[in-house]
Amino acid sequence: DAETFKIGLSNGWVGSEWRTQMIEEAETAAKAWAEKGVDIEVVVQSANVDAQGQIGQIRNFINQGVDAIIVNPNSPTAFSPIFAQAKARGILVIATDAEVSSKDAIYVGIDQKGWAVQSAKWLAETLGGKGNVVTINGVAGHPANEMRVAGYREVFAEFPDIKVLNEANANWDQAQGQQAMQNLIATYPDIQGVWVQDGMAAGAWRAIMAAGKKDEIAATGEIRKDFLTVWNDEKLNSGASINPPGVMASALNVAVLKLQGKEFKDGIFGGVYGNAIYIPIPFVSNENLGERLDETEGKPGYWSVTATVSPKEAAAYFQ
Amino acid sequence: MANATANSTSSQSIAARLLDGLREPLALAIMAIVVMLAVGELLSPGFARGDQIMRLLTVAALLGIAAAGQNLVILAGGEGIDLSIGAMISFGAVIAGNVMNGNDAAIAQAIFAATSVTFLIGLVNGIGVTVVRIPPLVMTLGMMTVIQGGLVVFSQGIPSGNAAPSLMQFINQPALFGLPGILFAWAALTVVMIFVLRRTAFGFAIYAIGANPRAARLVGLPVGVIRTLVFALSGALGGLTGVLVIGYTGNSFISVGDQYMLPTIIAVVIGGTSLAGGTGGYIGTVAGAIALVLLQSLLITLHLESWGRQLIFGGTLLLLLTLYGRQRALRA
Amino acid sequence: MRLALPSERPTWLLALLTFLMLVAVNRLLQPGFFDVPVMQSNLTTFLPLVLVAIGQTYVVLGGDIDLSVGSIAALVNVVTVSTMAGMGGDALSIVFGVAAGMACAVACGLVNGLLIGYLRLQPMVTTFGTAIIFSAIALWILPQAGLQVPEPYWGTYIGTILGLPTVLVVLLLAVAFVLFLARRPFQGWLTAVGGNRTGAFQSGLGIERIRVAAFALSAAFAGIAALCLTGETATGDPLIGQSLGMGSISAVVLGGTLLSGGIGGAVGSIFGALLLGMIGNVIFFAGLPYEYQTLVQGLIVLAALAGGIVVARR
Amino acid sequence: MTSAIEAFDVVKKFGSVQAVSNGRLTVGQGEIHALLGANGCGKSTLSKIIAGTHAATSGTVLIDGKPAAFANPREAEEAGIALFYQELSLIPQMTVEANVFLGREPKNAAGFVDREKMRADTEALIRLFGDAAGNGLVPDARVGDLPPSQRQIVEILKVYAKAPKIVIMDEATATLDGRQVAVFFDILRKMRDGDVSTVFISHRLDEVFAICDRITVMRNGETVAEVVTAETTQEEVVRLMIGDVRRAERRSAQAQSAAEPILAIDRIGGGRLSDVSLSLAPGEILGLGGLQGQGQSELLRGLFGIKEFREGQIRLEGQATRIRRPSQAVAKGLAYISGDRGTDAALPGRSIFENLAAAVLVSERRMIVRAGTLAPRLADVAALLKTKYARLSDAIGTLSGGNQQKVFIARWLATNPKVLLLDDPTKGIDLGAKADLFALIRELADKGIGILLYSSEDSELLDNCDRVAVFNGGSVVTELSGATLDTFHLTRAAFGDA
Ligand SMILES: Nc1ncnc2c1ncn2[C@@H]1O[C@H](COP(=O)(O)OP(=O)(O)OP(=O)(O)O)[C@@H](O)[C@H]1O
Ligand SMILES: Nc1ncnc2c1ncn2[C@@H]1O[C@H](COP(=O)(O)OP(=O)(O)OP(=O)(O)O)[C@@H](O)[C@H]1O
Ligand SMILES: [Mg+2]
Ligand SMILES: [Mg+2]
Repeated sequence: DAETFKIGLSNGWVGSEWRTQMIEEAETAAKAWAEKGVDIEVVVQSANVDAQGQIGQIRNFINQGVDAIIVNPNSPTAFSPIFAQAKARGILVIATDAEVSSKDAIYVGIDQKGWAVQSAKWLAETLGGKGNVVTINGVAGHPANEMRVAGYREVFAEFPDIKVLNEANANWDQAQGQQAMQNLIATYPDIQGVWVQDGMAAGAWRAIMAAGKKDEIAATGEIRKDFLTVWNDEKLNSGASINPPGVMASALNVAVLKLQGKEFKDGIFGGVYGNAIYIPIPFVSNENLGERLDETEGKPGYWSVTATVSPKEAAAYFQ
Repeated sequence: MANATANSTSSQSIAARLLDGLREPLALAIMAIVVMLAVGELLSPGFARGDQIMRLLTVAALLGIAAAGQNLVILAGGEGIDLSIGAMISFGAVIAGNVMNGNDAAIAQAIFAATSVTFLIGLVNGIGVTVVRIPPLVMTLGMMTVIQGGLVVFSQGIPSGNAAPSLMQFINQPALFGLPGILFAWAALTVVMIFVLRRTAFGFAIYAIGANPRAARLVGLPVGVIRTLVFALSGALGGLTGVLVIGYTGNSFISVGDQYMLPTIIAVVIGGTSLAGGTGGYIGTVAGAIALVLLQSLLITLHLESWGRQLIFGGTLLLLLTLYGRQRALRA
Repeated sequence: MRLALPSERPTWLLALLTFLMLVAVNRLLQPGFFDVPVMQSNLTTFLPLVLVAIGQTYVVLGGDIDLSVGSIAALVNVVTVSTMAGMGGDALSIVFGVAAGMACAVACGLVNGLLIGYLRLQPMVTTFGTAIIFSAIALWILPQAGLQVPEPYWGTYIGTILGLPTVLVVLLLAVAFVLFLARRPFQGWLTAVGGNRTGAFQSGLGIERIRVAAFALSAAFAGIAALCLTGETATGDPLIGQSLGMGSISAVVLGGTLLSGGIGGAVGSIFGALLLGMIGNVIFFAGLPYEYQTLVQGLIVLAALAGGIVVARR
Repeated sequence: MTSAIEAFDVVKKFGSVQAVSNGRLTVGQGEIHALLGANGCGKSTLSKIIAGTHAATSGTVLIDGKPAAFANPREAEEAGIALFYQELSLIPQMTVEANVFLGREPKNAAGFVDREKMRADTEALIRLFGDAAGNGLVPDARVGDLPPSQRQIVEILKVYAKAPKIVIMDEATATLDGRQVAVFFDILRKMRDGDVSTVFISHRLDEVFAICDRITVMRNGETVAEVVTAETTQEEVVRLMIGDVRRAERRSAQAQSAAEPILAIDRIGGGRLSDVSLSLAPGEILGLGGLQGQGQSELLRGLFGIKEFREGQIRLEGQATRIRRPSQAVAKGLAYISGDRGTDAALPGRSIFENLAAAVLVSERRMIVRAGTLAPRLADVAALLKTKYARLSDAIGTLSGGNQQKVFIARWLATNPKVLLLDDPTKGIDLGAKADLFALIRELADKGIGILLYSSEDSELLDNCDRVAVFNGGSVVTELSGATLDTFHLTRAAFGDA
């Protein structure tokens, strides 16, 4: 007879389509397990909450008696006590998208620092190792943001001729990214490179194009269909690390295997807190843009190019 | 005709008036604008360049148009405030994006759809406040959550579309005298707002209701209707801003308007409109919106840690408040 | 002439009834609701908002509003955790950490109070401005989340004191304080200041001091809430507590306190905060699809407000 | 012996407005001293300076011979000074007892408010007024639920509860009826026997001559005279205050009775009212008499649609009419002037022009406000009442209480109403303006307007009305006109043995 697992998905921010896609893909991945004879009941909590509110979400999962909890956490450190309580009840806890410090949880997702390193490297190399660069970041103090900042700083430090003129914060808001870019262009007439995160890249590029500088500036991009289309049509000089919304689905696939009783391979964990399984970070470049755009055929404009660690690929993490 | 009297004013009273004038919110906001431009130009040459100022004005126009609705709600008093305006903008943007979907011919429909839906939502706000008598702060806060939730439901499976090219041109490209169309639209809105507030019975009623709703009712003004209408107008202006925002950003996303919620209130307040209602006006709000956008961009151009920028931002706000946002002294 | 005033029934009765109704619904949906660990865990979730809402009530009662409580909580959390970590994490460091956090909270409250009470700045925009400043300081002290809280501290918080769950002890102490203050002249003065500020001044009340005291109280409760958050999360996080500002105001209004001041009390706010927490629970256990969760949450809050106000007017 | 209060050379400026230019006041120990003057002459301002509510721009105040410049009302209170505020200092949400003891709550050993003691003490204070306090004035009633007269009594009790050595009563009798005034005077006398010094401000000269020892008269911010009551006459004092006064002539009811009533009320009931029927002819001034709070105001407010009647019928110019809200009343040509200007009329923070124009804009259904044409017209109406203001664009709050009231009256006169509902309209208005107002009202009546007048002052009714309907317990007990229209009949009817 069929195995049955109950998995709770916790999301603490509903302000972006990326998060919606993340949950949808996880739900789809859960359904796909039925073919393998595994029944997975997914329970979702998704709302705008702060870290404490999200702890409340996790408490509800614990009180309901789920088998595993997958969480896109609002804080890297605040969940340690609640994860300890979950583990004490025999619940498997997996964080995704942002690493957590808890030793009672594992992380399945991309290396945010590596994500930044990859695109910063692209930028530095595109600029031929020298030039004036500005960066536009997300929310100051947010863990993912801080890791990414550390990543690009490390890369640019290796190139003595790359000068970081300014680092702005635009709170992961596309319009604010556009405004920030406008101001930066006005203040620094001689910018060659822009390193900008996520959806803010679309805004930054809009400002670059409005200033008539799209041929002089190379800037990182993002992964929504809308932007890829512009990138393609306007022949932008861009490159984008992919943080796939499929991360939660990947985490779910790992979770099911673990719930089925498999054991992780030795030495598989790494990361900042030694509890992370990093999944591959695909890259969109001027070269493979066409293929990536083909993938988005028939999808809505806000759809992000994605990737998921399939159950078969996930099995490689286990003994 | 008025020259005779004006000329007879003594020089001393002109100085006194000048000093009085400087305490006016509008004068202060303008002074703040000039000071910030000077500081910006000093710190990073090019900050006060014409095209840069024009782009800042474009951003200020988005804020200013949204703040017009907020201004009406706050003027009408009764603790009037519209915290749902950010969500209205997001909703307006998503609706407009879906309706026009990159198609110039559908711009009018998009504006109509976005403003009429947000008008209706604003109407619900107004009815909640006047008929059910929920305090505006919590009514609109609740509505904000409802709209955000509604957007999550709504955006499901429906492609959120793109701005039409002409709309984007209207906002981002120079049209006349090197200024983009949106600035003319904002100027027109400013004229309409000032006319409505100063010269029409409706504007008069807004002030009267804000000053003393009971007295307003006793002279026969339909207090509830006007207050409801003011919320509905705020919704519609939010929706209109949403249409413009999608023209600015090119495509819509569900949190596109969130960042406008508190700035609209700040623009209104540093523009000299009292949160208690009944006093203030729109010119101040225009200056307030410009000052606020200017401050934000000045901070971006400063090479500072994020906390340093926040510190300066908060400190400047308090400074502006200290200059003229003070409440009446109890002891004269 | 009679002024239109709300009824004279205790303003919190409705919040209590709605809360009890939600408890009943939750019990139907979740059979284990009354188990001690479940109750304790729910209380742990609700407690910070309850505390902040209590403090917010005093500010609102005096005719003001405090949007900075969330940032104060974040700052206190960061200060407390940094002090504890900086002093090595022993028992003494815990005492100092708590003391430093509370001192910082009261200092924030005094800043708010001085700006608003003495300089007479507009409260809503002022506390919004100070909130930005407090956040900036928190970010300066601890640029990103981290640092460990000593085990004895958070262990005690999620555990028990004298056989009672610590969260329950904190709640009971808070309730005792609320009842204590309600019997002191101070609460009447606050009511007067919120009800008719000119009249209160002419009656010889020291308006400035009373308003400062209210802001200090509000900040102190935000500080205690931060200490609870610190126990719950066992870490420092400069972005924590952001939802407490608006949440506490909703709780205060749901609890029957007039936002314009002069009517209400902290008992209602306690029920208001518990009620808000329960809404999230009920939505979860009702098994609502996730896309609808935010929408339904907003609708229930509006319905509770509308229902409460309509019934109160009968 | 030193004086209780000695103030001289007092100057007070509000921005550019000179409220008091040369204030002087000397009050002896245990004296009841009247402070008189036209609206806006600076009585309240001088009082507030003495009581620490305002800071003088310059000048000297001595209390018991010692220099006193109080930083706030609390300091003044500690020096034994209590002020009855013309605009009241009560907190509407709070109970009578909490208001009376606000800031000086009795406490028990634990530091908690001693509610029992507070209640008992408040009850004892209320008993001072005996029956005159009226129903409903109990320690735990909320002040906002009380009618104006009872709120005024609470403010008096609040002053009294401070056991002050010096009291200033700023128009404390403005809404009290004759019986309440009598009790109040007993209290004042008792305080005088206890060597309390009193400053008594009132626009009712009868009261002043009944109780005050000496009189200080102010005019335009300046103290112009100090006289001993026993050595002067009312005419003399009036002349000191304002010069000459117009007298309104009363016409006995005659010709009007033939005409069709402009307003007919048939068996109105609901609230406090039961079975009230009245008819008002065009050109008639019909008074509503009786003790305070017998339903007179309720009738006027109901007619204006502020609160709907439960039963009965109203006919306007012969047409059966229902009025559910003020906007309908305005549309039908009614105007309502309330004496409670702070809550019912003022648009604070707005200009005098806006305050004047409010009713006209609504009644004339204007969409566009043309200040150019409207302002002169409104200024003319305001001038009819001798309203004192600098510029129409100044804020309403810069006017004295009385001048504000004139603005709110002018607001309605400008609408050319058919029926004028006057609800104690002269509260706080000085003698001269009052005479002007009644002369004007008579002129309006002569043009065919119907006027219903309620006043808390019997003499206003007797001097100005053609008929007076006397109310008791929500019903009309009798109508007085012609020969029966005198103090004797009115008092007798009011107390219910008509
Ligand atoms: N609902 C009530 N509850 C308690 N007391 C009441 C109530 N209604 C009226 N009274 C009392 O009855 C008295 C007369 O009230 P009524 O409404 O008849 O007078 P009014 O002339 O309309 O009053 P006002 O002085 O407000 O103009 C007042 O002393 C009031 O306290
Ligand atoms: N807060 C204020 N701001 C500006 N002007 C004021 C203020 N209070 C009073 N005034 C002005 O001061 C003058 C004196 O006013 P005050 O209230 O003392 O008069 P009053 O003698 O008490 O009159 P009334 O008999 O009408 O009560 C008036 O011209 C008034 O307009
Ligand atoms: Mg006066
Ligand atoms: Mg009455």
